[in-house]
Amino acid sequence: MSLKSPSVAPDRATAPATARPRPSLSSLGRIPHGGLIAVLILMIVFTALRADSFTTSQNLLNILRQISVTAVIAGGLTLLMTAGGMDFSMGSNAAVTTAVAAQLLSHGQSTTVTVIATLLLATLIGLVNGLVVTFTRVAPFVATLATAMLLDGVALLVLNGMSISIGDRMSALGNSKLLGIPWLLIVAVVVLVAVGLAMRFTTFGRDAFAMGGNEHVARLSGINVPARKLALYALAGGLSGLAGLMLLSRLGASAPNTGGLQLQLTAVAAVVIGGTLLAGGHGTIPGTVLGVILLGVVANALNLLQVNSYYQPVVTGAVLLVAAVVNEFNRRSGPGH
Amino acid sequence: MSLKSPSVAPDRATAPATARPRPSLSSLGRIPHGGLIAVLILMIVFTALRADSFTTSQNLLNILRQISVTAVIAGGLTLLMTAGGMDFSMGSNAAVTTAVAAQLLSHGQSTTVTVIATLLLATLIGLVNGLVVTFTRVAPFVATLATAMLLDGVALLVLNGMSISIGDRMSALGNSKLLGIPWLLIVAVVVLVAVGLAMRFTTFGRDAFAMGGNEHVARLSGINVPARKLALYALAGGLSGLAGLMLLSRLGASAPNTGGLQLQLTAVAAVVIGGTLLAGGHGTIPGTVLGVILLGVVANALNLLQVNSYYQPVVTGAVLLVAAVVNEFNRRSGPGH
Amino acid sequence: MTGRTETGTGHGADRSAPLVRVRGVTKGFGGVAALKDVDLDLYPGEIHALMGMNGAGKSTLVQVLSGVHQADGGSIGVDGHDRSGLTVRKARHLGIAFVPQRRELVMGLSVAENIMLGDLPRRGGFVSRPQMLSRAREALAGLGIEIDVRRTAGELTVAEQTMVEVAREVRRGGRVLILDEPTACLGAEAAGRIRTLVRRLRDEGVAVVYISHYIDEVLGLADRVTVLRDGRVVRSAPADGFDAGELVRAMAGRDVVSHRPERPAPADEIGLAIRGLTHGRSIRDFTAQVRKGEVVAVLGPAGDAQSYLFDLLSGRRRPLSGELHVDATPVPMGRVPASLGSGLRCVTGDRRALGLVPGLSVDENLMLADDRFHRRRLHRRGELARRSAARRKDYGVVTLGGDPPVGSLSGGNQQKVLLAKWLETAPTACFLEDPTNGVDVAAVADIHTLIDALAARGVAVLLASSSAEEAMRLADRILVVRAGRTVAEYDTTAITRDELVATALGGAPQ
Amino acid sequence: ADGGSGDGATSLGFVNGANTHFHTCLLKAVEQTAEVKGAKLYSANSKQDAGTELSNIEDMIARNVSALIVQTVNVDALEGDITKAKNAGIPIYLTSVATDDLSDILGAAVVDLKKVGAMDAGWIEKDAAGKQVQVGVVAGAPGAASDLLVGGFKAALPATAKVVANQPGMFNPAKAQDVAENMIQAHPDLDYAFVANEEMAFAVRKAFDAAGAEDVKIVSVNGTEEGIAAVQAGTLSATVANSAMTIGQTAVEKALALLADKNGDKISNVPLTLVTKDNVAQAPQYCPK
Ligand SMILES: Nc1ncnc2c1ncn2[C@@H]1O[C@H](COP(=O)(O)OP(=O)(O)OP(=O)(O)O)[C@@H](O)[C@H]1O
Ligand SMILES: Nc1ncnc2c1ncn2[C@@H]1O[C@H](COP(=O)(O)OP(=O)(O)OP(=O)(O)O)[C@@H](O)[C@H]1O
Ligand SMILES: [Mg+2]
Ligand SMILES: [Mg+2]
Repeated sequence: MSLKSPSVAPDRATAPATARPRPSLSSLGRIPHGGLIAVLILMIVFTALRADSFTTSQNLLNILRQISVTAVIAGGLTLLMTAGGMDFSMGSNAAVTTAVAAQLLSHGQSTTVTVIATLLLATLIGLVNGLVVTFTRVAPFVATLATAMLLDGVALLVLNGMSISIGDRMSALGNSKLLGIPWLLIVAVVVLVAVGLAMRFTTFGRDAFAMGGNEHVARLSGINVPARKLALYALAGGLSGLAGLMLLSRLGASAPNTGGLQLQLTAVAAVVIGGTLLAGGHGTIPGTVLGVILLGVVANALNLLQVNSYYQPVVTGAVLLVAAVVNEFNRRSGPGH
Repeated sequence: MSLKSPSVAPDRATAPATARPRPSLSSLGRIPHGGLIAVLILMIVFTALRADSFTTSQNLLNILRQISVTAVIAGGLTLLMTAGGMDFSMGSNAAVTTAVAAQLLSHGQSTTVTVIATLLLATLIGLVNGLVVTFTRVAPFVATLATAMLLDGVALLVLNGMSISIGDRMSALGNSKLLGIPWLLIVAVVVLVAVGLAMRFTTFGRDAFAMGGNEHVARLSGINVPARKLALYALAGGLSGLAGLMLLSRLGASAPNTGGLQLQLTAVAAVVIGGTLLAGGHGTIPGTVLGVILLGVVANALNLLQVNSYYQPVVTGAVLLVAAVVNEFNRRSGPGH
Repeated sequence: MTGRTETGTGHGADRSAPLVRVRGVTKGFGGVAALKDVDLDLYPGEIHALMGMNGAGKSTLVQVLSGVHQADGGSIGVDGHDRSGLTVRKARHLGIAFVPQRRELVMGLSVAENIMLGDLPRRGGFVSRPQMLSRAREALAGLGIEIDVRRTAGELTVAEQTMVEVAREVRRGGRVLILDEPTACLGAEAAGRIRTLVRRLRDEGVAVVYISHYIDEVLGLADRVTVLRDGRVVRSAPADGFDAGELVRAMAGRDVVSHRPERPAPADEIGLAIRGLTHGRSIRDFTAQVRKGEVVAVLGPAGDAQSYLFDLLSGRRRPLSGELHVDATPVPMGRVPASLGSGLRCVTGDRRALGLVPGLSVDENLMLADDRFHRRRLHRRGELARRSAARRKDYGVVTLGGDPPVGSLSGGNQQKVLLAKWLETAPTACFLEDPTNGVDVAAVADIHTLIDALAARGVAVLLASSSAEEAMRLADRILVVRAGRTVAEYDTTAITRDELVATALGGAPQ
Repeated sequence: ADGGSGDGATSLGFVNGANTHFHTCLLKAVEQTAEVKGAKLYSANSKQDAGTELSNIEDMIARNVSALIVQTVNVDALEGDITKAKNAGIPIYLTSVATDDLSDILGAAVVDLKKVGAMDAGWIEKDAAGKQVQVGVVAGAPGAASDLLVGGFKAALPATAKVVANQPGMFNPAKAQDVAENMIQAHPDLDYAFVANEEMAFAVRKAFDAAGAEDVKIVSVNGTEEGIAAVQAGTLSATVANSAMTIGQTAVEKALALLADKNGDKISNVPLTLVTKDNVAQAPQYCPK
């Protein structure tokens, strides 16, 4: 419980916020993620007033396209963390995928083959994480931190330290639109909606909550916990792969240090800001989406507002902190929806 | 009058987190961290056979000097994580310290003033983390991830993006020795021993275990949990500052991106490999020390063995993974629970 | 025992000055009230029992008294000073000690450290381990408990944990001692010791708040009884003003009768057979055969063999040796799926750790197992609520508000959810551990009826208990275990409760 | 693609690659020159992340600047950038590197990294004067920049000079210092060391001195004030000055010129100077005040 916010009455494990009345902001309290939404709206209004280019549909589409890669990873991570797992290697997995895909394409493989092959590879990598976590008792964070390093190296090896361009292969995915909506965004939305629905409306999703909430009970209730874990880690891997391909299609090339830890940390930040507990048992896709959007908007706003590049991390950090605090002040963790 | 029967506490079986079986008084005879030690010895033997320069006392001292900065941060983190806390901003805090110290020194402040001022600053930063974590319900990981970003920016601002040299001020600490032992190493050892003793033998330390194990109980037991948390985060901050000064004294200059996330992740990796639980309630300094040494030896070995730079992260990650797995198996095969 | 006569001493205390004075306290959770305008006076040298049905608000009230929760309205006075908005630490400084309903120990630390936590003995800034151990031993010895203080708290059985917690609070002393269902999961001897201790403290002038569901225990122990119903005080009077019947009526608002009904004679074929079950010191060569429609109770002192049956039968843990047959087909042991697949349903006595997912809603917990057995792919709230409604009703699950997280339910209601979760999954055979742990009188009766019905449906029921009544009330046959071995077997018709207690448990009731 | 800012003045978007000393000076130079030239400047920083770089460029396009100046985090990450800029009809000017196909870009202020490495190698050749010597390399982070630099260096070394160690310093002084300590340990009789930038070079110097290898001669790259001072003081033996200031100025001036007249020549090579004790005076200014 220490990784969650400490609750005043732990015997009511999932009702921490109910333990102390919070008169201030109680109006927001009813709305889930009220705090996050408030901060987000503030950010948007402020930026819109200062930089007119912000509200142009072009810019808004940019923001959405820019966050879609993170969104896909964050989506998978939300489900995994809700089930009490953790994959710190998703960014690096994505990096490996970009590298391998770039190599395959530049060696004249067809896009279809490449996509299928790399997605399989990424899923396999996720599965390996799953095997380690499930069949040894190594803490997920530890295991995947190690695999993250390992995969970063693998990506370098695959690229042999060079950058590999794929010309305009896959650029359809990366740059063109459907009915004015970027393909990348469509993919991200599909993934998030799918994961969101799965978490809310399928037994698979509910099993994740049960496992994250109390793994013993899950097992005793007839849930095949090991199988579920493997599936979840494999899924996380697969989504990392997808994110990798999206990244590649955007950049048109794979270079060392693409994706990797940077991407991972952004995704993790988005997920936890969105209210998913590191300790498992609670998580929501809407929260994650808000987290991802917030980060995207901040980054964009900082550019449009011409904030000195040294101040940018300062502001980003500050906004994250404020968002987290405001959010906690009126969080009502229900039975995980 | 009814007589009721108890149920087997799941902690005796395989409950997660605090209930995870751990080397303790109940499992004497078995070497704690056996797996870690085994891997470490293997690494050492292997390297010694392949690179004769490895075993020279000079090289061993190098390794120890190189790890001492990480060691100080890892030491503070071990105590904090044992108490159920987390500070992901220690590396960035160190970066800020190096930057500020470099500025002060280059603006002709005396070393004494600089050291005191920066240590106070670092402690203050830690304290702020503590305040956020204690008085809002933001999860420590989230809060300190945000402050980490923030501080990285602050470091850039302080340096104004340039690297600032301090000539040979402080180089006594950074490069000279006492009876053949580098000062940096001495500082690190003192810190680790102090923290280790505190954790084992002082109320402060035992209270940390209690808070990490079950914060509610700690509170019920009349432990002043908020005060303790503030103290722990402040301490973590202070030690980050110390680490920062050590880093500065070694480099003789502060450049952008010194310390920061890289340093943080290395420290975290060392701590968790050493068997400290992210969930709190368990942690040992010996474990952390082993973790730090393992990472140091691997890095050194990779250089001496002239490993291709692309393979270096692969090897590091693999070694970490193996160490973690072997360590858990060794624990598992322990007698009883 | 002679609880009645002892109650006299309580009245020796000065009636004019209550130590703690609670006035018009209200407490709500998410808008719904758990306590409504509650008054309470605690006098030094008095044992004040709180009684009420599950969810009546007992725990909430004492949690407010001990600063775990802050009241929404009303006042709390301690020796005349207003202390509204107590925090845990303030309460402790005022000498209010609290043993919660839920076990609260640092599972990773040693028993000694748990007992001494908050004031570890120091010498020269360092914790003095010898002193810590000796003082902890004293504290336990004071209650006549033998537990190695160097053991890790996590290794203890729930009973042992309770004793440790009581010892901890007693050692810390204080003028008010609050015990929330301390005997709910204790064996006869342990429970007896607790009561003796409580009397001693009372006689030393401590004000004791004692929560329990056991009528006879309360009547035998308390000087004053306050009855809560739906968060209101319905009656508060000296204990001698009550008799069992009234007390039950006050709590339930109706009469509760629970007598052993006529069940159809058990069928001949064996529903559940256990042979030569052995696991370390815990349980040795245990053998039992339960016919379909038969209820067999395994009765033993707290923490004896019967407490290990759940882990072994559910497949959580592989026994060193022994075999299990359900409906005449052998079941591989040490594998949960195998155990479930055989149609055996094991209901733990440790609902918090092994029974429920606190974060999930009541309905989801109710249907958790069933939906998995039926391989349901989809999860719809409305439809789930419809399916679980019947179970809520049959098992009398009371919640504040629609479908809250099960973790927010009162102890007894959680227990009902747990039973409903398992008993409604069409079992061939059932293993029940402590089915009425922490459940109120009315619910106990209901649950007993449900178990009768279960047997009547032709299910083989194995019951692990250390409650002689429960065994006598439910079982056809009773196996008595001791030190991991089966020492006797009785036919319920062939023995009286007192004989059973005398021969089996040694520890005579009060 | 003109008149981004309302007053019709030319507006430039500068996307910087990171926050190192070099990048900071580059930014300053670009800002100052833009001011002198009366062009409105928007700047952003990609923090060494290709994805961020692309986002930054999109943001600049959204702002409809007259031209983009890009200090890329990575040569081939440019692929996407250029496509984007092209589709938006916004000309893009590159610093430090150039693409093979010049048709899509407005122009580039190029630093020939191979040549930079080669110049350092040349100095070693001259200094070693035919003796058999051992050379250690502390490279940057794996990637094009470091590889070109080190590649050029190795290629130009004489047969008598043998590269006995080549390890990555990750452009991070702390890491470089560790690497150097270990390197001198494994190769006590090292004669020369090539370090991929001066920040690392100072750290390497410290490591060598601490190991009593004061006589190992270090050659490096940049020509920062500190670097030149170090050459003068002899702690560094030689460094190749590729002035960030010059790059920045060239970039802005050329970009504006090319906007005015598309068929000026696109590539301008940034002058490189090998700075040694003898010619510190000729060292160009590295960073604007
Ligand atoms: N008397 C006791 N007091 C406390 N704990 C006990 C006692 N008896 C058994 N246990 C616990 O029950 C478990 C059973 O012991 P043992 O390890 O021999 O079974 P096991 O078959 O090895 O378990 P597993 O199958 O999980 O490895 C142990 O974890 C031990 O901690
Ligand atoms: N933290 C909480 N959040 C939501 N509801 C709560 C919380 N704590 C208690 N409740 C509700 O308040 C009511 C009173 O609970 P309480 O635990 O006081 O009952 P109780 O008298 O102790 O019952 P039992 O005898 O079963 O322990 C119950 O309906 C319970 O569901
Ligand atoms: Mg075992
Ligand atoms: Mg209760």
